[in-house]
Amino acid sequence: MSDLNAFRSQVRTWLAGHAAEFGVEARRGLSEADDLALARRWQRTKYDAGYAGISWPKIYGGAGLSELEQAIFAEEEAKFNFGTSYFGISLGQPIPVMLKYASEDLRQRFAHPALKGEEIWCQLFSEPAAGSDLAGIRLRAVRDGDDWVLNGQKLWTSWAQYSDYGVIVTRTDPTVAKHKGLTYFWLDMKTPGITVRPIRLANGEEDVNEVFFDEVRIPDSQRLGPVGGGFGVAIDTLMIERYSAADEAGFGPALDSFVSLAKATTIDGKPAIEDGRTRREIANAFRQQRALVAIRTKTFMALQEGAEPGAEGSIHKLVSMRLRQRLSAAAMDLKGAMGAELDPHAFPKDDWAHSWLTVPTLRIAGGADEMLLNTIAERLLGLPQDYRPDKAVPFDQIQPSR
Amino acid sequence: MSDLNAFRSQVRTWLAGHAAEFGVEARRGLSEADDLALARRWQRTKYDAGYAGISWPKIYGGAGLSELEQAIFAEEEAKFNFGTSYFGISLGQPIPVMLKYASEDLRQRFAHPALKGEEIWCQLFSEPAAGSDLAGIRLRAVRDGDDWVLNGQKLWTSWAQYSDYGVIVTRTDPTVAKHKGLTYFWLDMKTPGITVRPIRLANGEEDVNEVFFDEVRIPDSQRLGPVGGGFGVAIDTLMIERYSAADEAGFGPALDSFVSLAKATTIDGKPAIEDGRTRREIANAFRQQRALVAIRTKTFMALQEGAEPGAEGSIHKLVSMRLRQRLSAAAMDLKGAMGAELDPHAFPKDDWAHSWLTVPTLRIAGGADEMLLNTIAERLLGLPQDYRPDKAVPFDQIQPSR
Amino acid sequence: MPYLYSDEQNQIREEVRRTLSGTADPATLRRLLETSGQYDEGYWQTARDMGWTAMNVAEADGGLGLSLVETMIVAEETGRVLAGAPFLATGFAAAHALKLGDEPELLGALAGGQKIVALAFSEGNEPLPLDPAVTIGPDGRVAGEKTAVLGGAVADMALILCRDAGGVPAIALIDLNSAGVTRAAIPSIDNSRCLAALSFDGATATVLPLNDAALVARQCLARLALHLASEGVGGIEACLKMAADYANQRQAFGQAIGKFQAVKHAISEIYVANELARASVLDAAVRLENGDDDAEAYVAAARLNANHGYDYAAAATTQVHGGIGVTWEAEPHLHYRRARSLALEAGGATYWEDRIASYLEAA
Amino acid sequence: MPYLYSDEQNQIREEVRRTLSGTADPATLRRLLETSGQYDEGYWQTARDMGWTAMNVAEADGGLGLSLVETMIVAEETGRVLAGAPFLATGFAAAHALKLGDEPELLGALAGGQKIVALAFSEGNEPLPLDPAVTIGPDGRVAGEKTAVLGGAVADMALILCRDAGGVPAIALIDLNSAGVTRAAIPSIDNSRCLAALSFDGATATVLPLNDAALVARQCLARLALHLASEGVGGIEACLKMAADYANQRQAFGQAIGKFQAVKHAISEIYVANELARASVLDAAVRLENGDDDAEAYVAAARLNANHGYDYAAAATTQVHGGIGVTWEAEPHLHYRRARSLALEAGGATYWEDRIASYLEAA
Repeated sequence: MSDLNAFRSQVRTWLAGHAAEFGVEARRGLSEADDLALARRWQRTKYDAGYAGISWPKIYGGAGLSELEQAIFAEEEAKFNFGTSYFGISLGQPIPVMLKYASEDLRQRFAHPALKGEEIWCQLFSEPAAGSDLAGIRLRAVRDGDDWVLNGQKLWTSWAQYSDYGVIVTRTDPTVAKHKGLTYFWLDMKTPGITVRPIRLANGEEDVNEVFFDEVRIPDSQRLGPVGGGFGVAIDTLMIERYSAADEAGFGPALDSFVSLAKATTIDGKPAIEDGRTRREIANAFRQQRALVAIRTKTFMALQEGAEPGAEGSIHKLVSMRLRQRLSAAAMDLKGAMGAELDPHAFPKDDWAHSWLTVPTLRIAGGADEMLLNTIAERLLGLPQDYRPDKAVPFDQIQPSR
Repeated sequence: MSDLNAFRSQVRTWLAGHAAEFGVEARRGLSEADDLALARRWQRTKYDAGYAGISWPKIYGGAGLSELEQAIFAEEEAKFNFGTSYFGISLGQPIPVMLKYASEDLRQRFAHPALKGEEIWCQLFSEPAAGSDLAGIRLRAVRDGDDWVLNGQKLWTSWAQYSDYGVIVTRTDPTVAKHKGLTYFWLDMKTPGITVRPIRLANGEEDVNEVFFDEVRIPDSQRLGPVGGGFGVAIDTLMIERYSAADEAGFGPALDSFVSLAKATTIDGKPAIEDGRTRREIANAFRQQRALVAIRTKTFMALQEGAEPGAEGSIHKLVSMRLRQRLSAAAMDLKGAMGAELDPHAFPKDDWAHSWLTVPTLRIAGGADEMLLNTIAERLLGLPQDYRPDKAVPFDQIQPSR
Repeated sequence: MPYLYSDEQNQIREEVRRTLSGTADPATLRRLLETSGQYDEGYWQTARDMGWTAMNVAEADGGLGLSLVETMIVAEETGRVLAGAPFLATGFAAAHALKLGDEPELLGALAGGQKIVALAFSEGNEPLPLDPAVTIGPDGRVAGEKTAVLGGAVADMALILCRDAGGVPAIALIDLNSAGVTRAAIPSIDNSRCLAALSFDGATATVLPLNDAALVARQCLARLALHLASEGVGGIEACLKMAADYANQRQAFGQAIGKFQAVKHAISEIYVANELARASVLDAAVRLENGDDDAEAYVAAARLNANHGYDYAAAATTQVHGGIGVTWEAEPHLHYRRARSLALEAGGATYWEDRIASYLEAA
Repeated sequence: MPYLYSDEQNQIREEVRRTLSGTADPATLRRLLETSGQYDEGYWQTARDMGWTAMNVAEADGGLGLSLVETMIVAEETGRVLAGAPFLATGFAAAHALKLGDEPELLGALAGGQKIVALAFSEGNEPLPLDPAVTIGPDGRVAGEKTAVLGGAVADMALILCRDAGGVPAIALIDLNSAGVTRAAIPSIDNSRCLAALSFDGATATVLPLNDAALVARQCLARLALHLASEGVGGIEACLKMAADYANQRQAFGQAIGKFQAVKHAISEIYVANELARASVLDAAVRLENGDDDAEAYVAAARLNANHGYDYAAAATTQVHGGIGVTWEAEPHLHYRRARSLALEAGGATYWEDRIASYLEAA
């Protein structure tokens, strides 16, 4: 533990030294293009210092340390609100999958530029009719000699508008059961026939996209895994559950900030912090957030002893996001009529209204609450799967969404 | 409306005049046998005064008035906590079904004694493997000449231990789909082969029973509705949704009593009524209870104009019972360590701990919360029924509960 | 006063709904969200043309003299379509003070839709400050600041809750376009509500001749709350329909998602919330119309039921819609924003909870 | 101090669980519910024989000198099987004051299981009255009443939080079988908890020589709360298993009821509650063991997590079981009763919420 503590304090010092140049204050008010440029420089700075791929092998540009050092770095880094989100998917799923399924040449070719922030990768999975239901995707890939020709549409593709490359699941055989007719590829996002159209989200941001495929031709050499084996590779991609940097406030404002607000406001002329309703709100947040931290500490220690991550991520997401929604609304209530104010330049981590506005997206993206509860029931508690009438039916005989 | 107001005030006066003899104070501490005897005298007193079957036709001992007068009487009567529960099922479902399906002779024979409280009827529907799923019942009735022979078991039969007669749903054909092989009868509870065994409930009371049928022989003349038509008669029985006496506190203690408690106790040395948590609890109860009363008022007016009762009963049960559970627990919290005290002679309507202990039964009996939500979704909102794999399958091919 | 709508009232609802269906639409609101201080002019022109501004003003004062029930029908329908302006609500609340304060001319102009009047009551986070920081001198000069005034970015006039030279609360009427008034639109989660900060620095206002200005302010706030609650009921009902339709149509794992109990029950809960809120609002309107002493507690119940119900309905509808539900182009976020905005506009939950608790405490 | 159990700790758990599986059972608890003031003598004999009473008492004082973590393991296992006596909890809390108050003999008797000691702190609905109504004179005579003392119907001795002649809080040790003490068992939702009202009328007690009796009382209460929270975690886990088993086995509408999302998700929520409560209790135990200044706030979090989780788990398990769940012979009501009783025994929710709020307020 003491080595890790030393690592943490070394990281903290290093990060603090770069906060002015790359941190939250440097980012405030920037256009997204400028913010991305700053983020790329930050990523490069980390790469040069050996902090970009802490748990990656050295030959791919990493530092060859464990997931624990990686997690410590991420936790400390999160405190400064650096611009890291653009690279989260890229380095989180596509590149690790390439490192597992692609040739050594390709690994060398792609790992370094991605780590440096020079190249960004996206993950082309969800579609309009297949969100929670990944095996329901329709985008067709048809074999033509040594190539495959792709037609169809992807949806919710994070950062596709900035991506140089992507990994994709396609349907290559619609006559077999839905899970069996899928095949997985990587591709250059500049391949002719690909059109990316950003989607504006409810909070006004545009971090996800629609991606249209019109006669997009890619060679079979870009296939990852066997023909018809795409669902397995896709699940493999999603299961790259590293011990990710978690935040007990669900990346919303910290509880301290709620307490400060409660001290600064009144209810019926008396300090709000003395009102039982406020006190219950604070206690509810504290008890749950501290429990999440304790679960994290426990997991962290288990990882040190070689255990695999379990359901902690699902619990964390479920509890922290609900709590963030509730606490954000309560903070808005405390501010009274001014609670509705929405400063366009604030970040969700600093601002209750932004936090409240963004949280519904987070209760859906990356596993909706309902899916998380299903996963807990089925994987951990041995409860049966819901009825799934389309499971054994050939895909082309399934009734589409109207 | 003014006629109804006059009726209400007349009823109130009459009830108040009998409260000392039959009301809550007269009942306190009585054994169940003595309480039943007192309740029978009270039922007879109402019969003699024309208040026992207010909305029933005069020839069956009723007063020939409308459901509205009936409802007003029930609302006023509920305030005194008279012993009426023994007759609730008897007069609520079996006798009305007899009045609809039986011969005129039988109607005359049974209506008066039931109204007078001399004879009690039960409703033999649920079984161990068929609670929410009424069509899943197994109790067999096999034709033998002019008779039917019944074998099997019923469960959750309210007041069977005091019942003289009952109505019953049986399975007469297990080779057809579950809804289609049922037949409905009435029977004398003293018929040989019937054994009644009271079930103790979690709150210590014994108002429901197991009823065992061992070669119980009844004539075909006691059949109500066609052979194989039992499900329809059963649904008819359950749909006799009269405008029943509702209580916004879910027949738990009134909100006033919570307010009094909050005035009499402290939180951290200050009056609990001044604590925001208590104030929120009170406001949440008030807003929901007053809304339930407003819904009732609206329904009442609609009934006066000839409308049929709708989903109000489901909403009322769902909301009032949840609220009763929550408010009862909150009241126990207010009392601190003494909140766990359970006076064996108190009634749920007067006592928070009793109320809290009894409410889980009420969130299951007569339609569990989950079933109520399903009903609302399917009947009112046009949402599809859950998957029911056994719907079209012959009953004898359905996998039983393990 | 009946709890069932009369044929005439049902006709009014039909007419309002028909009119609005051609006027207010989500695209307009989406556009309004982009900048602060703007409202849906088309909708507002319609509201004036149709006489909705005049409904609850007495005929003698230039209005239509309809009851609160009709007014709430209009409020509900405007809430259902997320109409992009809050001036019916503020005008309805202000009319009460203008009537009692003997301002027939402005009352007539308000009824006729020529003037928009806002309530400048709240300070900091207190919706009804007991001891207002904004002052009015013997010369009618006002000094101080009111924040987050609903409709304040656009209104012509405002009623200011202030403290007079004797330290007594007063309600003063001010022309917001007069000298010494500065207003700054506040960017908010629902910009169509036209929130603004109002600064008074030597501007001149007229104190309304009221016996008990604090009481009248409280009554105005209750009327504002009731109107907003009614808008909320319309919003809940819109969410209910949207969620049920989507759950019937959207397929996942080979069946309509409405077959999954998590989805199905969430929608049933919206229904329950809607029934509670709807009945509660009507109940409060009837009691307020009757002049019942305890009407404020019932307004509080209505407001809390509407706010809880709408906050829940908007969030649940979003969740039922999945990814689509959190896009800018979809409707759920419009309700999510409006629900929260309504809940903050006339005093937060604690204020109204305290109204109920104090009422029962004293009973 | 690690957050993972050592092999030794896991062995202790296995042993405790094995021992209890032959000792405590629901039938015994059901019998105990019938009358007030009785406890499970078989279980209590086992607890003494196994040395559970001695675990957290120092070796020098006649105990085993194990850490809080081992003590909490035993607490959890006793909670899991609904053991019918609360004396491990009260003894664990009392030991703290006896140690500081220099009562080695009684501490040894407590560790050896010869004496049962209760905490007589609460008055009315205040778990830790700042200004106790029970008084102790210079002659050691106690006067006044303590209600709802956990284990008080059976305990040999009690620690009384009282006010001395100078008006200063004191903790006094009293023999409950001595003259001038009257005790009345209180019928309760879980009679095995042996609640009693204690009246003192001239009984003689010994004031413990403590620097700050109020602080020590507060620490004792925190230890009681932690023990009860740990019992609660065991209860939640028992509910989780029971609900999942039943949902897998019970069929309705042609399939296991666990396939219906309403049932399935309710059970997943029990799992989540269990994980939160379990981690929270361990966290608090580690901090208390470390002697952290802020440990009380974490005990508060643990207690609230355990109470919320157990109240929820017991109610949800009942609901999953349907009709069977509300019968006397089924287990859910035993948990439903125990959960609520635990939640009331060492101060209600508001007391512990205030501990957290005050801690953060001052931070």
